[in-house]
Amino acid sequence: MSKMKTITYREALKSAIREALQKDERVFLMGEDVGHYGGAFAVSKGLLKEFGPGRIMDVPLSESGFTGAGIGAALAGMRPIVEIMTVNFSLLAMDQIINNAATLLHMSGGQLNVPVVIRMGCGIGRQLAAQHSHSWEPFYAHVPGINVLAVGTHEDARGMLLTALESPDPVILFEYTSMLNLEAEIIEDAGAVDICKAKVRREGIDLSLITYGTGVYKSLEAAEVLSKDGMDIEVIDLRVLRPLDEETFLTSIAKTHKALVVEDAWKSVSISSEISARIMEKAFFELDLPVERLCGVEVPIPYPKHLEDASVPQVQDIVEKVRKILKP
Amino acid sequence: MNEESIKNTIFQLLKRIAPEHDPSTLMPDENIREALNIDSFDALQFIVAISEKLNVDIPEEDYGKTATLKSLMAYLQQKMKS
Amino acid sequence: MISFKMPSLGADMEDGTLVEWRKQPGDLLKRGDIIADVDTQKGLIEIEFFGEGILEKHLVAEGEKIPVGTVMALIRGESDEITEEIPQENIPDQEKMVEPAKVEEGKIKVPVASPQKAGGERVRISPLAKKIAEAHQLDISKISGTGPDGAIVKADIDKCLREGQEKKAKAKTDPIVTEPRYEPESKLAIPESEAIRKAVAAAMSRSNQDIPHYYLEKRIDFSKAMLWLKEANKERSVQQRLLPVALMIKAVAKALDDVPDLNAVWEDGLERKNEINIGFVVSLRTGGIMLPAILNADTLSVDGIMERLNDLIPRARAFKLRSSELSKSTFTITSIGEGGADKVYGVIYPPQVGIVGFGEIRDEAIVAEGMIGIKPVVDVTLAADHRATDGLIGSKFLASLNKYLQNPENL
Amino acid sequence: MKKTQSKSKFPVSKAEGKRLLHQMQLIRRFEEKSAEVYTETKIRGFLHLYVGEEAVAVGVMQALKEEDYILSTYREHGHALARGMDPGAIMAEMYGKVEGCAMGRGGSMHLFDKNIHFYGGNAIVGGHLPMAVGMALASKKQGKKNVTCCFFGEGAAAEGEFHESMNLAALWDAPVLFLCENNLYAMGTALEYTHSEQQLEKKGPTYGIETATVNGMDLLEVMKAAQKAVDYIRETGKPYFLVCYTYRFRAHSMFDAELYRDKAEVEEWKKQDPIPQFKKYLLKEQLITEKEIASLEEAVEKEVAAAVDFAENGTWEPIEDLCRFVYSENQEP
Repeated sequence: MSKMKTITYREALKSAIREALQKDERVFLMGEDVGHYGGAFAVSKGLLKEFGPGRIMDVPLSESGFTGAGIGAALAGMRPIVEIMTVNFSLLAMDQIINNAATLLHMSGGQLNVPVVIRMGCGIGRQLAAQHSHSWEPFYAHVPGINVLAVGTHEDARGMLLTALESPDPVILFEYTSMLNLEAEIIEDAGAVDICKAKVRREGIDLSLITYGTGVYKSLEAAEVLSKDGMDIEVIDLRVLRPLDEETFLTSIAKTHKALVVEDAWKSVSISSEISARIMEKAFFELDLPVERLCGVEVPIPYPKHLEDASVPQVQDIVEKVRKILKP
Repeated sequence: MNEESIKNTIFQLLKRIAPEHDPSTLMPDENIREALNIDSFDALQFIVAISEKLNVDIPEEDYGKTATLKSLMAYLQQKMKS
Repeated sequence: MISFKMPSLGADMEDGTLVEWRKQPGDLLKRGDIIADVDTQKGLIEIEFFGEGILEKHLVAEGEKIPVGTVMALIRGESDEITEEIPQENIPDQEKMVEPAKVEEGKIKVPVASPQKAGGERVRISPLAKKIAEAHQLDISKISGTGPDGAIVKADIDKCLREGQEKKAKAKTDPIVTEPRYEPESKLAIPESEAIRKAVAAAMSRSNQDIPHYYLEKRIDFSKAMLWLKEANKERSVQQRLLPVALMIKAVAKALDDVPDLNAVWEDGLERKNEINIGFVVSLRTGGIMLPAILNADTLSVDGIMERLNDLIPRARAFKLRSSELSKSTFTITSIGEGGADKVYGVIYPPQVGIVGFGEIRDEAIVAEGMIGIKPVVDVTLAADHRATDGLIGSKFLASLNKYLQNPENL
Repeated sequence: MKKTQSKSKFPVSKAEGKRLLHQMQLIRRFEEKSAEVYTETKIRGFLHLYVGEEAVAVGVMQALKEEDYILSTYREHGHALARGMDPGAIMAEMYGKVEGCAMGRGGSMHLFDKNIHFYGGNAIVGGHLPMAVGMALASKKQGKKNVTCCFFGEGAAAEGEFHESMNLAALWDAPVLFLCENNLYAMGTALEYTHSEQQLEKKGPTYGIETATVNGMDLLEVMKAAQKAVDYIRETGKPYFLVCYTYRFRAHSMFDAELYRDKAEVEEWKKQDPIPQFKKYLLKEQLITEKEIASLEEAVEKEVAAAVDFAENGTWEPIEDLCRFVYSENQEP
């Protein structure tokens, strides 16, 4: 077995960026405050000094402008990593991502591919109130032509970016700011990971807990609690929200016959809606209970801690929900 | 992995093979295959599942050590330590 | 025009109920397409089509129960002209065609009794539970549910099946005599295990009545075979390890190649078969047996046979066999396995002409080369149809089988 | 910026004169033919015609080199033809046939040809400006000397992306030619209703960008101004903003009753039609004869007819291929 090391999520992200910059001259990082400030969340701290302003580019507050510039640079042979400080501001760049990055290959009849990687800090849990607590994974996962990844583990924080940069097509990485200081063990020589399959993070036979992003560690923790009660929960980290890997969760449901989907995003028209629909379409006769969901409460995320916590599924909520499903 | 979780794993796997029996009623020295009415094909499937789940290699000559719950537990614990 | 008939999937199948047409008039049919789902005593079976053509017309409505051989549909082959004529062959007079339109929608696809409680309210049941109930032909209106709002879930079905089996175990003195008479009206309420029990009973009774069996027995030294298996399994990962039965099947297949009169069927005369397809008795946890075939077993390696077993046995137990896998065997093996009887005298599965039984492999004192030693042995019995062969042929077969089991490395 | 004084003696050889006239005439006739077949329902969707603005496309292209990048708007047939895209491939694209320059996937608004560095055909007003800056930025990072020329209308100058792009290009010294075709109407709304400052050229200097205006109805003027702009960019590596005053003679798109402008206004502008103007110039300078003009026009007719034939004989992509080009098929980036 390989040697393990303890690393924070932030360090994992940073070492991936550094490795990418070292490996390929075409790669550069552009984003608000990525250089002199060291990254809004200190992910790129020190990289300006190491790689210089040509490769660590501070940009003005013009999300559409610099995201479009990243797309243009990718068209012209570079491998830009565009950092949009938080997913909330990506709304200002949606025209570029959806009308340009996602469509050019198709509109040009296959002539123009756009190998751009767009990283977005996202997630809830730091009392940032309604405008800074969005979960836009479902928005982007709706759009054909882009690849949407949810970085739910340290392993993926270390590895997804490297594979994303190999993709000929646009990739959006959702990184979770609430996990930045979280420590976990990964193998010492961890590196690139696949970006097309979901992963079974914990095997079990009683229920399939399907989730992504911040839901992964929460669900694993809940599964541990539940195992003490004799409930054997399988936890699936979707990882890739588009194109969705159905096979992994359908296989799991064929085994457990029960599913709970957990996510922070608002419930209506969400990733869980999609998962639920696919299960209905493709595994209906494997179901022994209706598919259940635990999602964000449909309210702009409030500022006070207790209300914020109540807005999205917590470990205890997952535990209780599973108990209710399995031992009514 | 502690004793309790090994036991849980064994029970889960037995339940998959013989869903109509409750493996937790097994006596420690009872012959598992006889008690749960497991034929040689299912017995092999059980060994395959155990070795995959716990990541231990169970050579054929050790099959005898897997006959009862007690001997199987002892065997697996010793295997996993080494 | 090809007349597509209700196929016979075994000597014990007399009729079947068409549950669902999977192909509609105008559909192009290719070899291997599933044309219909038919409910039989053995449960729901997918009926394959083996030719090519275009489905012209359905002649049987969903929900109808028809005898084997009834023309179910007309299929236009490539050379056929379009025609409206219906061939009259094989259409039983008393079974007048029912126009599909007369069958109420809704009911067509549900082979179990109408899932309504007495008050007319719909039975709440999970899709999975419903699927299992259908496979076991359970009447779900009689099952009480423990799921949300009283819905029936898998656990309830499992419990029902378990209780059905226990009841059977208690009543087990002479299964064939004590079985209740087969009544079509109540058929749908019979659990799968009982339906299979009945099917087995019918086939075995017929066998006993029609086939004059003769029996031969030989004790075979299994030490070389066991030694070979032990060595072979050392090199194999746990997923690829071999069971003795794989070796037995291979040896039987080769012996049948030497003695082809036993690889045959008796239908007003002996008809040798060109393929050696070994039917293998799989006993079900819920009672009863299934007989999936290992096709062309003589051409497979021992590993290949083990691979087929690993595929077939779980599917047989889950009732997920295809009709061709159930109907193609040309000879049968039954193996009692560990902890069982010393000898097993089989009953021939008609129209086959032989069955070989392997008892438990056990250590016995035997004389070899003038010395008494303890060795693993297995008692092998052959039951054969005396109309088809005589004892001499049977003896040749056992001798040949012994020869192969003494040289396992050549199998 | 001062408007250029009277007509210059820009040196145009006989051959060059014919080539330029041919290009403008081809655009004119191609667009008219497109309108015709549109009414026969051969072309569907939006169809925005360039009639009247030919001098801008043809004039600017003369200053660009093969390695330069071009991004355009949804009114881009003229740019594509002037850049040398095959008329048959453009017509086939509008027919939706596989032989089209984007396999028929784009249609009139999305002409693409990577081989001649023609990057669309972009139909979100202002959306391609940031991309143009990014492409220029890439050239700079790669040490290339090419220019990225980005065509857009005056409507785009009201978009935030225009301002973001001007700022970024100036900030990064990106070699972009911002080429504004000011035809006075953003669809059907006149400049005076959409811009607080209608002299768009005033917007360049606030970003520190070198800026000029030119009479877009005069081919030679446009050529001169464009050459100056491109020379500046190649020399300094910095962006340049060129505003061409021009006018479209036909409706915004096919389904447009033109309620927003007087017929008289259109007639007035037609007096400045760049094609007759240029013909007159060539004749006056004895660079061409009437007979040569007639045979040139005949050649253009044949070319346009051939383009239609090519499109008519094109093939439809099979429906099974519907989901192609959503993700790259060749996984080599």
